[in-house]
Amino acid sequence: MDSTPFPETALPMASTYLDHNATTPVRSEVFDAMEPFFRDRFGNASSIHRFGQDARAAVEEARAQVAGLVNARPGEIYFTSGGTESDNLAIKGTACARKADGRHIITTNIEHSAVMNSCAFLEREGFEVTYLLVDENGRIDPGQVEDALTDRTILVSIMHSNNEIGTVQPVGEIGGIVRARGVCFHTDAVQSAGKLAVDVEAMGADLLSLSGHKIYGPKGVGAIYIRKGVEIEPTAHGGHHENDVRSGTENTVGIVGMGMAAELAAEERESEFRHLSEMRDALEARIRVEIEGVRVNGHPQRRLPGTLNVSFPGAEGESLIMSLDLAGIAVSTGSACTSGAIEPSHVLLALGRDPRTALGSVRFSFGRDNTMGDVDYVMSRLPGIVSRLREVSAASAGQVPV
Amino acid sequence: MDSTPFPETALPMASTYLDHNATTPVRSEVFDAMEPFFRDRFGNASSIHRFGQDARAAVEEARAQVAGLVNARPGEIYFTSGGTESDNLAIKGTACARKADGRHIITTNIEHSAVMNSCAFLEREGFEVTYLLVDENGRIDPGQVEDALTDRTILVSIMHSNNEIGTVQPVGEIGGIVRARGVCFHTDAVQSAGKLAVDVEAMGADLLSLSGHKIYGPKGVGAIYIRKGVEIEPTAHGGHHENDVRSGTENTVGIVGMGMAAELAAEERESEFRHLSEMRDALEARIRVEIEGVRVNGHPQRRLPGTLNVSFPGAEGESLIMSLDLAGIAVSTGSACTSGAIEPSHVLLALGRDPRTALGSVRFSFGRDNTMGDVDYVMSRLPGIVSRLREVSAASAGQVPV
Amino acid sequence: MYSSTVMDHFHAPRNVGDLPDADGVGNAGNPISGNTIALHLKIADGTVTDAKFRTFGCAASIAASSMVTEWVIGRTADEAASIENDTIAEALGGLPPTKMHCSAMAADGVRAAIKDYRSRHGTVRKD
Amino acid sequence: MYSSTVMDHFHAPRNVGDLPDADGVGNAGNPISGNTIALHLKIADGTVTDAKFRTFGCAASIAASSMVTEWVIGRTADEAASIENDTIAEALGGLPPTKMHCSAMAADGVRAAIKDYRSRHGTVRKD
Ligand SMILES: Cc1ncc(COP(=O)(O)O)c(C=O)c1O
Ligand SMILES: Cc1ncc(COP(=O)(O)O)c(C=O)c1O
Repeated sequence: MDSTPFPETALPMASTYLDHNATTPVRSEVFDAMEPFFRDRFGNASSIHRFGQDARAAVEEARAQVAGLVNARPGEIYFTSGGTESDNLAIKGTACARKADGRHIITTNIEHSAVMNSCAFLEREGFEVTYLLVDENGRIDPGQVEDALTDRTILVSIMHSNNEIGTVQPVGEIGGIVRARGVCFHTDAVQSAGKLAVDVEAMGADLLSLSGHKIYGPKGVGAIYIRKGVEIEPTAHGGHHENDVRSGTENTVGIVGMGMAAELAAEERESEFRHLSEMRDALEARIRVEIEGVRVNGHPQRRLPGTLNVSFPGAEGESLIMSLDLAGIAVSTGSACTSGAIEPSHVLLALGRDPRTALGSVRFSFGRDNTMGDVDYVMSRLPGIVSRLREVSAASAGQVPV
Repeated sequence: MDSTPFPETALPMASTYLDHNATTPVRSEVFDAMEPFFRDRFGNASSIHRFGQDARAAVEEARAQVAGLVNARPGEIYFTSGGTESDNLAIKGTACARKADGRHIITTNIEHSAVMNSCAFLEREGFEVTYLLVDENGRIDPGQVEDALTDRTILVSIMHSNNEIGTVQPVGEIGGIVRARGVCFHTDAVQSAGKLAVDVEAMGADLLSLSGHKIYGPKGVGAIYIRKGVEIEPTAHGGHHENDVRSGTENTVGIVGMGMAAELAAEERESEFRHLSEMRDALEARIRVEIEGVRVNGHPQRRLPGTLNVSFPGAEGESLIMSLDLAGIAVSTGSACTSGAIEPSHVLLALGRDPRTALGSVRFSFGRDNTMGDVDYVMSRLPGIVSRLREVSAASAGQVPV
Repeated sequence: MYSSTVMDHFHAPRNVGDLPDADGVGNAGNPISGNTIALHLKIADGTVTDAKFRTFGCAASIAASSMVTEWVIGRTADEAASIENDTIAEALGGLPPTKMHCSAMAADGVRAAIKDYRSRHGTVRKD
Repeated sequence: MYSSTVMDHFHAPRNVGDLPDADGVGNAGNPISGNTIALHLKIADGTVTDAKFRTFGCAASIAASSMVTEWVIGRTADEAASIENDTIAEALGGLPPTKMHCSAMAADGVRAAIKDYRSRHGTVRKD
């Protein structure tokens, strides 16, 4: 028996990529926009000579493009290294800047780990965090927020749409309640951009996080909207870049790519919504009919268009993903798992799923290059895979080993 | 009179770029290595399907390449968004993790703003920072470090080589003293990589910062070396990426580019050292002969090979840079200035220059594509520009207006 | 991530099923929130003659379960009872560090099945 | 960063120099650690007839100094004394916010030179 690593690094010939909530490829318009900035227009945007001024102009153009995506002014957009940094900056930056006003933060029990672990860090540093509990569809009721606010609350952070189950929160109502109390409102719109309308005014957001690689832009770049007048302490101190909110030599290539991706995302949002919904709905309908005992996770209507999270009790998630991968279908269990250890998703547990059902769940997330043919291909393989794994675990026969 | 923005964003036909300490273009081998990862090999390195595993393999290869540059083990290299983040993580991460052991930090008065402002932030948070004073060549004596260490010292951060004047510190000796006391030693080697030997063992470094865009890699990616066993609190919390030291979806493109850049930097370091030294020495010699009253800043020998910082009393730095820029020569005043406000460089003031002399200083920094022809071209324009500006300020006639 | 041996056993697991007339049954794993194995052994004259498993779990757990059935058939009950945690991982061409618990679960299943066999046949040893 | 007017005045500044027989000399700026201007004016019958400057400073300072000499020639001392800080910035086609202090310095130079002229000619006003 040999131990050659498997799978090989070469990708299979035909692949059906249904993991767009994890990351998206850079679309060609974006790549074309970025390309000149690697070698010809490579200046440091902070330099005064024309290489620098040229880069500066490109960065400012991208800022306007991103501002356009979320209905902000360009001066309220700051570039970061990604959604994770934007979330950290929003939460820890507010906590640090406003700790004299109080040390209480409100969030939910289904946030992305970037928000969750920023809050957990602050708890270790002496802050108090209230984790609002979502209902069985993953929704927060604005009244819950109202009830949780105290005189010491300095920040409410509630994501716009969830990366695992796609549930969309009523952030407009929540933002109104929070800002009326003079409390800062942050929302993570990383998954919403390009799929749903994201409007900082309609949302009443003071802070909003975005990421490049979820909207067919590059990885390693993100943005944060900071409403004019809202103060946060930077998490990266240095040469006063990005109006002293985020230091570090500007990643011109990434920023230009994010700008172009944002512009296209805004332009194509509505047609994209229809395209993604159609494929997702078709897959959902067929899975419900062709596979027994499934359970769809997330809100039936208020949900991201391309996201479908399904539990297949009796089949384990990683096994499902590996089996689908061998069939050339790329999906995930929800959040990309970095530790390798198997743990039930905190989001699915929050919906009330039991741990074993949570473990047997798969997220399908569609993207712009997918077609109805991909739905057909998935349905040509998925039922067989589920029943084979149920056979291995015997759960289909009601004989779940204990 | 119109107010069309000037200079136009188009770059002039012929340009002599002598600002490599600010940033470098991405070299073609690096671009070629990165290109597949935008669209074909675009997976999220944390995904278990083969798109993810393919990206993971590429990230791990890059980690080994960067480890090779600094004589570390791959497991001791963590990718960040750049030199600024690496410096922030080293300093604030150590401060946060070790604050129970003491709240005293030692650094110098010529550090990069990323280190300086991270320390200033910690001072606001109740830490005590000792800023060691460099001598007139910008050097720290290891004895100064020894004298400044106390029982409460948790971190010493001293840069390997200075970005403005090029002076190289005796970090090997310093590291020995610091680590013998059980204190953590960080060095910023952002400017050294590819020009000087950078060896974490020889330096006795526990933490070391690197940046991609200074070594012909992309902007927006950097790395930090963390010696095995040294604990730091992450500054970016989230999905436990990078072994839980730095969360955020891995910037595969940037990481692959940084890896390739690091490998080439290591390979070519010695020939590059000779090439850069030769051009710098030639420019320095000609400036001393052909322009009156100049002063060269930095250590005459212990200095980065391609860096030349010169004061031209009576001529102001931004005017010099703008004039040189109009002649197609790109240089800077030292650190890229982001605020636009004119302030004398803290590094030149630290050497004992008076503020007006500091204001009249220019940094020439050579790179791999420069030739002796560039030295000749600079010397065909620089003397005339200096004397014209001295004429405008009348300083050449001893009539500096007061 | 996984060796080709793991992928082979995951994709085409050997000895899936139950033995209605098993001489020893071993359950292991975490039935509430993790992977589980049910291992059935036939044992004749102190030697394992057949083995079947049912496993709920990740690819590594299924592969380890499959591998452990191949490993155990033909061994004496004593040999089987003294299985080491990493025996299975090695037979699989190695496992990622975060997946070592999967081979441990398979080994636990073997030990539990032998214990069950001995208790049924009155040959429990002090251990 | 700069308008083409700024670049023009920076690259080819008008009226660089001194007027040994100036009627008013104005110094402004920060001689220790910043930009400085020395503005020399010739004034006949209450009207500025000539102006020269020497400036140590950035491109915007030099351009503002050059522009202010053009602006001031032909104006009465009263007009010159009431120069507004942003007059020069506007004439230059605008300046970046961080460079507004450069046009302010040039205006300060004008006011100082007029004050010097008036003090020499006994026409100082309360201001
Ligand atoms: C909802 C949400 N927030 C934040 C992030 C983090 O963004 P990034 O991957 O750019 O760090 C992600 C994606 O991973 C996400 O889905
Ligand atoms: C010495 C030094 N440290 C840190 C940095 C910051 O690195 P980055 O530009 O990647 O943020 C730089 C360059 O700007 C530098 O020269």
